Amino acid sequence: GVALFAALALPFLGALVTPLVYRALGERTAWFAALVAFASFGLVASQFGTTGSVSIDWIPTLGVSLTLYLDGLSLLISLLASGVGVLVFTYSAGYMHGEPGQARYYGTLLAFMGSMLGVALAADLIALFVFWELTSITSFGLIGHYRESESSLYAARKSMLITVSGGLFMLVGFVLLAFVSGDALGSTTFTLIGTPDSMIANADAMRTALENAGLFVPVLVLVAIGAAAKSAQVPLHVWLPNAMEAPTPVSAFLHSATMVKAGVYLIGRMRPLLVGDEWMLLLGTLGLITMTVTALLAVGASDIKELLAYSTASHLGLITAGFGFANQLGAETGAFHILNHALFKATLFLVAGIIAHEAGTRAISELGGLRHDLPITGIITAIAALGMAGVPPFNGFYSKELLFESAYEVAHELGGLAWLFPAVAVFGSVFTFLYSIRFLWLFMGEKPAGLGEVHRPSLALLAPPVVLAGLAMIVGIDPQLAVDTIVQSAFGSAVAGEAHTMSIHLPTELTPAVAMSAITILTGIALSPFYDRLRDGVRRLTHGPFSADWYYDKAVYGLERASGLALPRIQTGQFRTYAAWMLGVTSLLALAGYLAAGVSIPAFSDLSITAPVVIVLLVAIVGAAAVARAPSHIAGVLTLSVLGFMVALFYVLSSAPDLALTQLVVETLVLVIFLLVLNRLPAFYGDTDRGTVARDALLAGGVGLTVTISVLVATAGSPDAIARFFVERAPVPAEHGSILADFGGGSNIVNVILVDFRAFDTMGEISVVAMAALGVLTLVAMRGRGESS
Amino acid sequence: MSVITRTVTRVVFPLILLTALALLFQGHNLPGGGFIAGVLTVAAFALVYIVNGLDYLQEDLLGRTGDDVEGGPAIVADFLNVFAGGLAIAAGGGVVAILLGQPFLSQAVLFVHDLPIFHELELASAFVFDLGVYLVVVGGLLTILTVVGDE
Amino acid sequence: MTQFVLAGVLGLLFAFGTFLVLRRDIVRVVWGVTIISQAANVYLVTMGGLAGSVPILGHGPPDNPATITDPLVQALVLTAIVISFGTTAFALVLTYRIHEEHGTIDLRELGETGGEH
Amino acid sequence: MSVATELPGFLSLAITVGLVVASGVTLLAGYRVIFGPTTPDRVVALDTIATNVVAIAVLFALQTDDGFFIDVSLVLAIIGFISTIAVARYVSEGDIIE
Amino acid sequence: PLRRFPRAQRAASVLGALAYLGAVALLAGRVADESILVYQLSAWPSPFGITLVADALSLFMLGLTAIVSLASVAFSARFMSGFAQRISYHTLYHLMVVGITGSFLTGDIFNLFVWFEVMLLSSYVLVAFYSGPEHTRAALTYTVLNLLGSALMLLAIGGLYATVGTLNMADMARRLATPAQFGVDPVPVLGLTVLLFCVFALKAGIVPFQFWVPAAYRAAPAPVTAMLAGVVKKVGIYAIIRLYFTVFAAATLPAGLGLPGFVGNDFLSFFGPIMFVMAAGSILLGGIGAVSRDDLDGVLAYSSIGQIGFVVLPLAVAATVPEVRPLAIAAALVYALNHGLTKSMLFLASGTVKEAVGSVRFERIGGLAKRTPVLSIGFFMGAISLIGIPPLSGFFGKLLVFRTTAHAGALGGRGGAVALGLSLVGAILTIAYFSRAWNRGFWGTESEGVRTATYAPSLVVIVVALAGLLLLVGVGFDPVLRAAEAAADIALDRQAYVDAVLEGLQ
Amino acid sequence: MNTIHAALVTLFIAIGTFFLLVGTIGLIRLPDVYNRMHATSKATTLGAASLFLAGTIYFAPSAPGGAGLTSLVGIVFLFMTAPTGAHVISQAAERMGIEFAGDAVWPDTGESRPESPDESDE
Amino acid sequence: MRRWPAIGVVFAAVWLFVRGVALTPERVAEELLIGLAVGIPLAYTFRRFYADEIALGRVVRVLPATVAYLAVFVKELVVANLDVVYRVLSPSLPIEPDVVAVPLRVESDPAITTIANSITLTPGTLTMDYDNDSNTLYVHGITGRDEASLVEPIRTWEDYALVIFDE
Repeated sequence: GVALFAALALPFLGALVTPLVYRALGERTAWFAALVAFASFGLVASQFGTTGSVSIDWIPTLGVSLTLYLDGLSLLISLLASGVGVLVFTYSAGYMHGEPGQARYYGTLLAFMGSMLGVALAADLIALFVFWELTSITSFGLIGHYRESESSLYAARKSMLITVSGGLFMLVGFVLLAFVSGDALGSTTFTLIGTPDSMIANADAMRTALENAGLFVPVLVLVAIGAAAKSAQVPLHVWLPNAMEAPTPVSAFLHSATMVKAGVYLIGRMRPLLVGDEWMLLLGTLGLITMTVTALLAVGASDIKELLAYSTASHLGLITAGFGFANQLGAETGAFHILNHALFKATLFLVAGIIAHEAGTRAISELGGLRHDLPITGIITAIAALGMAGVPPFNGFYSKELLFESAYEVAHELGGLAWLFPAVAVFGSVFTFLYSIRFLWLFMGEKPAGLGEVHRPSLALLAPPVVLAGLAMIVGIDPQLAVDTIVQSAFGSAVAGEAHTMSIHLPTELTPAVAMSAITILTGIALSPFYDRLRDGVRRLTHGPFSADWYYDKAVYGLERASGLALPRIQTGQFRTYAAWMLGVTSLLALAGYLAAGVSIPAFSDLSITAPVVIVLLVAIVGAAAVARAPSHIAGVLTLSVLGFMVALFYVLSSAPDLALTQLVVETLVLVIFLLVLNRLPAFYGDTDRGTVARDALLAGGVGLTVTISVLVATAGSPDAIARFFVERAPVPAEHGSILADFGGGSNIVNVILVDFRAFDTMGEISVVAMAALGVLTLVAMRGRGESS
Repeated sequence: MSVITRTVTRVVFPLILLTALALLFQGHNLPGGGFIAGVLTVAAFALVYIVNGLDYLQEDLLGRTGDDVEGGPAIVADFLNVFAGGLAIAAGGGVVAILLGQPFLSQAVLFVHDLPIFHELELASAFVFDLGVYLVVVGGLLTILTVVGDE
Repeated sequence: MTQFVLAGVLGLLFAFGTFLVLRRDIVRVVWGVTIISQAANVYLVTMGGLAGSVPILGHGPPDNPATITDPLVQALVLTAIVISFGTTAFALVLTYRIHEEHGTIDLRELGETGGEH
Repeated sequence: MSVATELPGFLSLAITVGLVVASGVTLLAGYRVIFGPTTPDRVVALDTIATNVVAIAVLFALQTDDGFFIDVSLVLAIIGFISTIAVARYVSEGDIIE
Repeated sequence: PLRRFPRAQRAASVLGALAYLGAVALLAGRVADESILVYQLSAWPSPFGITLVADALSLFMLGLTAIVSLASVAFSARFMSGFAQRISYHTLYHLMVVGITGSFLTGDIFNLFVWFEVMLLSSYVLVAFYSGPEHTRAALTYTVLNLLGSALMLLAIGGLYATVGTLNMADMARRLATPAQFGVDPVPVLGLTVLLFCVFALKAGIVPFQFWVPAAYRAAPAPVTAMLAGVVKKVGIYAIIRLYFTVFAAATLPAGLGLPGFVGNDFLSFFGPIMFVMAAGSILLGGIGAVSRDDLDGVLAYSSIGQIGFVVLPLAVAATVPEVRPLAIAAALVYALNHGLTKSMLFLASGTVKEAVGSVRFERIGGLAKRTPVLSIGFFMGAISLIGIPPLSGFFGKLLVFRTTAHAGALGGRGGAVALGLSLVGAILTIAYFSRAWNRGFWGTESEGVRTATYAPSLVVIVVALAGLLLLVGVGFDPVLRAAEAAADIALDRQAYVDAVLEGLQ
Repeated sequence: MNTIHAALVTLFIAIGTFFLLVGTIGLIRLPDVYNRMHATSKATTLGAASLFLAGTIYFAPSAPGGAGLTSLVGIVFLFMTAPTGAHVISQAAERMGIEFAGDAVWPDTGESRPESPDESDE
Repeated sequence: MRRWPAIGVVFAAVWLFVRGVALTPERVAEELLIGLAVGIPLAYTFRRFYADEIALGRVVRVLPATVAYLAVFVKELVVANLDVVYRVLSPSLPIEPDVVAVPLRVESDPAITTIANSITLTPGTLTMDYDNDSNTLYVHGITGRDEASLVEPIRTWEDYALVIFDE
């Protein structure tokens, strides 16, 4: 019940408190973090076997609620996340000894663990997305832990770009899902699982709704992109090798147990909902392609963490392929391999950390014969590496055999080029076998001279790999125990419909799957002496434009350069272009508006304008023309004031007296201010070249035309204006009391309107006048002191 | 410059001011109002400012013999006060309306007749608003003129 | 009923206004802006309709409500005039400040000194 | 409003003629404003324009015979005078205060 | 007059901002229970007097204004020099806030123009506040462009008055709903509305009216930029929503639209494609521009152009696909809200950095995360909320935008899929430039200026307070969404608006 | 109003417009600044003044809306400011040294123009 | 106790004219009162302007002189404009401009101003400049008459002004 929330909230609280704890405990926050992780591990473990969902509704209007649902699959992931978390924290107590910025490190790591638990436990799409993005943000923080080194910044940005954008695609998929659930289940909900009216609960209703809305394939693709981005499938796996910059416990935590598991968890979770042959086609091929390509790249790797990173990608491909196959065996593979992969890969990463920490270097080429000074780690690596290679009786073998079985079965009933599945599966796992043996080889043979002396690791570094190797050993010895404690229920929740019990034990008779795995092991052993040539072959292949990095750099840095060049073309700084653009677009849009409305120019009727008005307007035009071609500033100002006079006269003639008054006096004051300002400015004449003048005239014409049309059409209409109200309400009525409030009380309607009716406008524009004064004052006062005062 | 313009301005200046005030007072039922009165007063001051100069304006006008405050010459300070006062009067007029229970800015005219010598003159409270507008326009434009004027 | 002469005149005024705005030295830009705002005011007055007598009435209710140019437009224009004056004065001072800072008032090399430095 | 019944014929005629003549005159004066060879005679032209705009306003006042326009023309005279002084002042020695 | 003693002035203005927040909260309470409250200024019945209409939409915006203005006033109490504050900064600032409130609350169009003028003039002054060389230049472009804008606005308003015959928006909506009985013919109205729309687009800084944006944002002091980016943009958006979705949504053209490519016979379907193109342009230009800026202000300025695209995009979808209109407007509002909050917080953060280090060019500021962890956490939260990481508020803006585009796409509305693609591209671009800014500015080796600089804690506190507010909005998103949906519904049903404003008469 | 009032008003209007016309023609035809000022400052002001007088007579002193006496003030104002304007302008003109048309001598100084204070732009 | 209220009263009279009130006595009375209420504060504010205006005591003695002056002023005005009109309209433009320096006998400011203005309005003369240390007017003439006859009407104006401003 509430234990789920406690398990979820605990890491976040721990993360919040870490800076304080760091101030109090110094380096021993690691134990505090381990304790928090262990507490949430215990809480999750205490819910073992129950399947319940608790929910607090977060945004009821959208139908989003924070519901945590616990079943086999999420139990598996959350146990893995918190369990490995505990070990990683103890490990980093030794590993991060003496490094700066530990408060930040443990805080983000704890937050990451919490959000990973959230991803595992969240039962509705938005909550899932919340924790999903939180994982990518915290991983961004973690990968950028060494924030001085350029490469880790590059890696952090790459991983954030890829995972967050993958998440966004996924969000769109979720939105579509929710939208479809509107007419599948009656009301739009985001809850994926747990309550009876969730999506998974009535999956087929959802599928039919998805199909006939034609959204099935987009949803599938979007969700697959999201999962692929997170789980580093080809072609989005590029962030994985670069994420090596993070300290090793982080990469152990991120890569092996949790982050990349988020993707496959999503696939497992969505499987009962979206399973079908498009699903198999998409995910099966994607998984298998990743498995081979990254296995090849792993062979070509030159340092141990990079090798392990690629191998993670390939194993995740394997899991996706497993989930991709539309039969029960596929789900078994996925569920079982999640567990196995977490066990042996976490060990290997921790071992790699030990090697990097004790030997000082990570390059494969100058490591060798470490078993003399690292005996226990040797045994641990043996267990883990052989498990990774899929050698019986180690735990990796069982899940790989399941993959072969399911691939074979898929090929068996589809026929045709479905046989590629088992072929590619075998091909890929040969390389998996190769690089894992290579990793084991670091301990065999004798030490090359270049290696300094490696001193033995401290207990905190050694204990977690021992625990993990022990667990791997147990799973290896009798897989049945692991199965019916946890994998059985995990697999149960990844299949639509009924799940039959899975029984894993050492193969006792020859099935095609056993044949395939035998083929893999034998060819692996056969090819292992030519490892070096294979490695160089792979390296040459991936140099040029075949490495996915190349595409990423091209996209990101190309974009930066392109915008660096393109922008000055648009933002020229020339005010002319701005004004030209603005006026041009406005007049074009206005004309488009008129045209779209199909406005009709009214017919040419009589000109009911008195003669003096015509002459005054003529003079105004002449004045305007003179201003345009004014030889000197003073001439321009004078003609401007003449224009002002003419406009004022126009007001007088169109019987608007106080308008004329204001216009006149304003005109004079503008003249006075112009004169005050002019004598400071240099008398300057811009010599104009033809082209710009022509374009300016053209533009001016366009603007003029728009205005003419708007005048013509605007004066065409004569609605019954509200002016009549002002007219009979403004003056004082004949008989009146001593106080009259609903008559304006003044026979000058304009003034009454300004002051009485729309007094608010007057308020507005006296504040404009006040501000103009203040503005001028500020501009002048701020002359001396610029920015910095 | 020569004495003629100076004396002519001395004669004309009050005439312009009186016209401005006339326009202000008859603003209610003849075309007038705060704007034109304000702008005209500014024109009058601009005249004095142009003919006799700023210092003369400061001394004789107001006995304001300060040094210039940070915003510019001395009398700017109280031009600023003028328009601040104007704003206060205009807004105050509105607030008074609120206090009397009617919505913001509602004017009412009250007629007082049976006063002894001039029977029935109406004084509108819109006049208060006009006054506010007038003061703001005077203060603002004079500030602009003075500030722009003396650099 | 539209008056055509006025429409043409206003269009021309706006054309000259924008033409001036597009010149290279700032004073002309300010002139252009002044002309445009004066033309906008004239345009507003024409919107109120031009025929009809003065909009001030004697005492008591008016006798001819139909034919006075509607006073609302005049109130709006009056506001617009003062507003445009305030902004014009401000724009002028701004150009003068620009000249003080840059020493020149033509937009071209205001342009390339600018750019996105 | 104590005018008798209607405007006598030749008075309205005189007024319309005055209006046409006055506005025509502004055109001519505007011509001088634009093409005056030196600055002062632009100023003179401006001053003249102001004065006969004043006359036009008065005429228009006569035409619509209600007395408001007289105030307008009075203000017009004031404005003309002020702008002339300001311009003359600016033209001579760059204006304003000594 | 209260310029005499500066301390009191500072306190008075911060108190003013707080009182303003209080007043908004009061109004919110009143609006919550009777949805539209109308306030007849100066007691004249509404088509003739000016009415202040406070409904959920304008209140939504007012809330945003109150918060941003409080933050930036408090910020500027410390950020601006003593002299600057004494002279007139606070009065100008408060007048700008008054202008903004007036334009949010007003019920008639000319008053809208007046308050625009108030808001614009004060922002001219504030942009030209530091009159250094490029400050004045930026101020000049901003001023002249807006002067032209206001002249055009006058044109449009005059035209509208001549054709529709009233200034009151509700009255307009009523007249356009049934043009025949008022003697209004809605044909010329379209063009005039387009003019008005351009003015609003200029205000909101949408492409191709965004020329003043990079310059002005960089030239203005940080609190002013926060106000400009957070609020003045929203005034444009609000005006667009208010005018187009309430007022002009009623008008129908009997003849339909003449131009090819525009189907449907009401105004909105004309604006749909236009807004769409503008949104696309601003998203792309903003994103691409921000990627190659090499100073923090530039990145933020261009990203605000990009984000405004995200706000207009749902509006475009709303204009074309009527079924998702309420959802789209809610999406636009939510996105506007969180853009306002985040962007002003980011500008304040960069203001703090500029005030301490002296400049925000990337090569001068490296390794801020080490030097000022608190400030960089604030900045980080702003950055990730704009990226759309849950549970910060940006995510919900994005989510709603996706939902609208997804719904539009699913309902077969034209351009739904394109809109979806566009928003995804925009989101990816946002990640690109923010991660770049973060790597350059905050991580990486610590540069010289950063180590020796002193960061004013009160500024950092304000930034972090805003970051906390972001988180609060994100986590408790439900009331915000309900407010946004209430605002959207109010914005859409004209009838309630009209008879709330004009109740009782004919 | 009886006919002689109307006749008087038309008389003043005719005189006013005539002087206005003459003033502007003077402005056009007279060769240089000083002579132009002769014509404009005298003729046009007189024209405007007589028009004002027409207004005064037309709006009898019991003017509706206060027009009668105001035009008297207008007349006085025009008479006072017109010569001052002309005076200021001529002073400005000979301050920037516009030489006279024809033969003019400056009585007390030999050379033909005074000292000029600030910059001149061509 | 000083003299600016007198100026205020003058302002009240002028205010009467500016408002243009009907000449019915009670209208004049109430406008006068309003003018007083307006003029007095105005005069008080600008008391420095009229610090040394003419003493009102002697206004009564020079009233006939001002009336005579105004009558002559109007006669000269009409004559002046006619011959300007004649000069302007004749096709041959018979103008020969010359400048004469006229030393003035009056040296109080108002007197000089009146002289300058009245000269400008009389035929053929325009005051160009006045420099106040040698107290001479530079008049620009348009009629070709010689210097003495040009100066002679200015003298007549002067002894009128001397009487009016009596110094």
